[in-house]
Amino acid sequence: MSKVKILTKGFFKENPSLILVLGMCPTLAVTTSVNNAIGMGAATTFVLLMSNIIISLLKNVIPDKVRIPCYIVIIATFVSMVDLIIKGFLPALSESLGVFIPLIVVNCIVLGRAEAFANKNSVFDSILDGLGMGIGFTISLILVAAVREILGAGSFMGWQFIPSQYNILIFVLAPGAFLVLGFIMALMRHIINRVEDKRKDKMCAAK
Amino acid sequence: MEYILMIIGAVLVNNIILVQFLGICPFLGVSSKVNTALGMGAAVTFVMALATLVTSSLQKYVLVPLNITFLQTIVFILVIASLVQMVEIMLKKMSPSLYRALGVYLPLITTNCAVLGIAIKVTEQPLIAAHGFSILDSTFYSVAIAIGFTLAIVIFAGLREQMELVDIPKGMKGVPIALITAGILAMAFMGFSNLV
Amino acid sequence: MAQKKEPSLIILVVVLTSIALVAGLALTGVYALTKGPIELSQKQKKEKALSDVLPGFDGTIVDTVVNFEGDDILVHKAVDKNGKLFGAGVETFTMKAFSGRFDLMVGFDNEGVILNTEVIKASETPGLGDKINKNKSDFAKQFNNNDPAEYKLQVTKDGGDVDAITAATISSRAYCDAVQRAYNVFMKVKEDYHE
Amino acid sequence: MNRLLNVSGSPHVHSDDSVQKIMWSVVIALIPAFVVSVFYFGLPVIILTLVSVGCCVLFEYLIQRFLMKVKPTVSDGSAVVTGVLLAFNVPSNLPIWMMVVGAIVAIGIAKMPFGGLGHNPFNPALVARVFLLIAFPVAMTSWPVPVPVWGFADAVTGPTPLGILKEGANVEMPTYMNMLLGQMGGSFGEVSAIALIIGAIFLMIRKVISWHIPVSFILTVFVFAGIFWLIDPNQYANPFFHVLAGGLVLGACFMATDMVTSPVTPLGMLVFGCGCGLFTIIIRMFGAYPEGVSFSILIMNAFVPLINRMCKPRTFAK
Repeated sequence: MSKVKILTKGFFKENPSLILVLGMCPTLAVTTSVNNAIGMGAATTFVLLMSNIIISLLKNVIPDKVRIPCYIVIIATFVSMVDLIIKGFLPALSESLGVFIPLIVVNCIVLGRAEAFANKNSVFDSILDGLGMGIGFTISLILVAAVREILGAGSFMGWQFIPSQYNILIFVLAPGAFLVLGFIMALMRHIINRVEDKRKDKMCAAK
Repeated sequence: MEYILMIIGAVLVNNIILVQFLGICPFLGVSSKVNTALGMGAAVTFVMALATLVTSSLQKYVLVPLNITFLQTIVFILVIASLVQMVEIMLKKMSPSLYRALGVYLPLITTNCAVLGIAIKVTEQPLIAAHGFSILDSTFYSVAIAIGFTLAIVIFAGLREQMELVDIPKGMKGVPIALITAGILAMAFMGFSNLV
Repeated sequence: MAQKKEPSLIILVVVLTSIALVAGLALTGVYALTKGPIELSQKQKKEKALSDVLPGFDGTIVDTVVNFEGDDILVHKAVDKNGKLFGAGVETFTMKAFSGRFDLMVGFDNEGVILNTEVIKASETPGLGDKINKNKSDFAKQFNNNDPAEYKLQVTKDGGDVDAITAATISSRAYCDAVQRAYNVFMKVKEDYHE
Repeated sequence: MNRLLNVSGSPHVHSDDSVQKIMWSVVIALIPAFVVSVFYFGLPVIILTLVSVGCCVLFEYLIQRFLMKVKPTVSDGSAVVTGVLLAFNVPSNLPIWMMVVGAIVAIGIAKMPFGGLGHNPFNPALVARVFLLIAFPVAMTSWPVPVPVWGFADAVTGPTPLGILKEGANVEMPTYMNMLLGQMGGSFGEVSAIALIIGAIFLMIRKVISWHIPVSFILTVFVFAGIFWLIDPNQYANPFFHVLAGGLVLGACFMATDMVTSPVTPLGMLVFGCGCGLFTIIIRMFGAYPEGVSFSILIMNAFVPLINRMCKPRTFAK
């Protein structure tokens, strides 16, 4: 696999939340505004990147039998660091993300990349993989958040451009999260199906 | 009375899945059959009660007195992971029949953010204002929350079993339609808002 | 459990322990670095809320915890240079909010007149209940400069003097409940205060 | 006919003709209530109903034609019924664009993603109604005061009887006679209990609906409201009031009985009706929303697969 592909596969084709259906809880919970989505995405990307680096560095040291507890400790350490840093320097963000920052620990994306990629690959590849997956996750968070914030609060990144009597409140509430994510996922699948159909057609035509 | 209100609040008003967005992965993953959903619910209830009991005790008697609450996340997740392991081993020895029923779901619970999420949440503010932070309240609350989890996942499994039988449009099949169903369910549950 | 091919138990334990140790050390380091800013930001927030609800006060703040109906309520007594009670900022709460609970800071002058109110922590419904925040609507401002002895802390629908937020009666009622609690606590503190 | 409706699982009836017949019967049954609303609320009722029906039919056609790429089945009349029921569940002064949003939700979220008629687990009109209620709480709860046709309906807004109960407004309660005839605030299709009951009886005679759900639903509400009323008549309203107020009759007779989203066996229907009644009372008495009928039917819709599972006839040989 080329280096570029390792980086970019998480953006769309193996997008962790929209295609692989991982990390659903934050995707639903913190996407009430684009700012929250960016904050959550950045925090997760940082944890993903750091844990990927450390785990790929230690892949020959950690015995197979205790690898999962080791990964959990490593991931939890970085999560706690992010938590502390956000609490100290971005208190407003910490308040709006709440419990979902410590919950990055159990985000299947992070442990999943450790298991599936970082413990088999070189440090450099793991960096690319972690970055790519993190960015892909952030993109999907922003996508969901943008739809919800525009429809529900009439604003984008806090900038209000639709008067409040035209806001469809439900989109910033719990049911709206499920509905928006459901339709975005359906749309993604639709696009992928279309692309693959076209590729098949081309291949048939070439033959 | 306070405890009755707490149960209603945890099961219906602040349903962990439909309102708090915790434990979505098992909700989407293990909800295709009613029987498996029931098994998962039972396993989660068991582990959650145990985990909250241990973590809130640790919080009260270790983390807070030693002033090391910044280690909360790391301690809690380790406790939960090892608890799940222990429960699995003990069940295997002591009650093979229960193990057969719950065994497959146990490893999945470690990464169920509902368990860690609730363990952290109960330490944040007193559940019953006049009691302060109480281990008993926390454990009780976690059981109620787990019942809410079971309720949501079983209802959902029923709906999905029925949907198996019909033709869902291609792009909607699987997770998207599950999310839309969950959205409608969440709307219905909003009728319970401010019940307590 | 231990099988033949597995590395010995000692290695497992050593690796796990050392990783945990390093992790703990690293975390303690970060904690030491962020401890200052975290405390500072929390303190600033409290201080800002306190100075907002006690406009124009410069004197000493004396904190007391008052047990009111089973709940501990923090009262920041504002004492001026002559040792006279200027007023107080009361950290009150309500359990009747739409999302269960929210926390407020309410400032009173020494007569018990509400000077100002400030939301400390709330998670009311966006677009509806969150209008209790001053930057979202003028709802909270109507409390200012009213004496709860004459000003009935209930929404108009219940026969009180407070105009509720449209379609968010519950949040409005909860706000009244929290302010009322603060007032009761303040009156208790005022009675006990000896100069 | 009756047997066909009671025992078959979805898809219920295979011939288009029967679906059509059922749907048009429902539309006919709703005419008395419609006439009463026009009498009290005037022109807006006609406009909103037309918009709602038109949009539902249009969206169903567009989705089937261009997204699902199947032969449109709008002629079965189910979209018309959804449209009428949705319109009946909103205040008559609702802005038109919100009505359009409601139609999109009913067809685009609650019905077509599940595969269309017969496959949707939730009643589309109710999903849309609850969606609108959560999305536009202000617009959906400011009710015009009913004024007979020669007055100006949308000039004044006033609370519904349930709203008066919940919010404690200083307004006089309507008399039972007014509530029966329809002179009370409310969504425009729900105001007249008499007109709705006439429609329901017509449907029962035509064997489109059976008595189980409406009777068990209304009876449960009556009984529980009665128990609370006996405990403390000052705090809780009279059971007759609870039966006549709000959307109970409309919900029990026309929405809960939707055969796609209700249980198949008579026993299941009784359980379903009792559940609806119980949740209605709980939400009305203790919840944040004054009216619980639509929420409770949606919740029980979700329980239908489980009810069907419990109440299915036992197979003997195993």
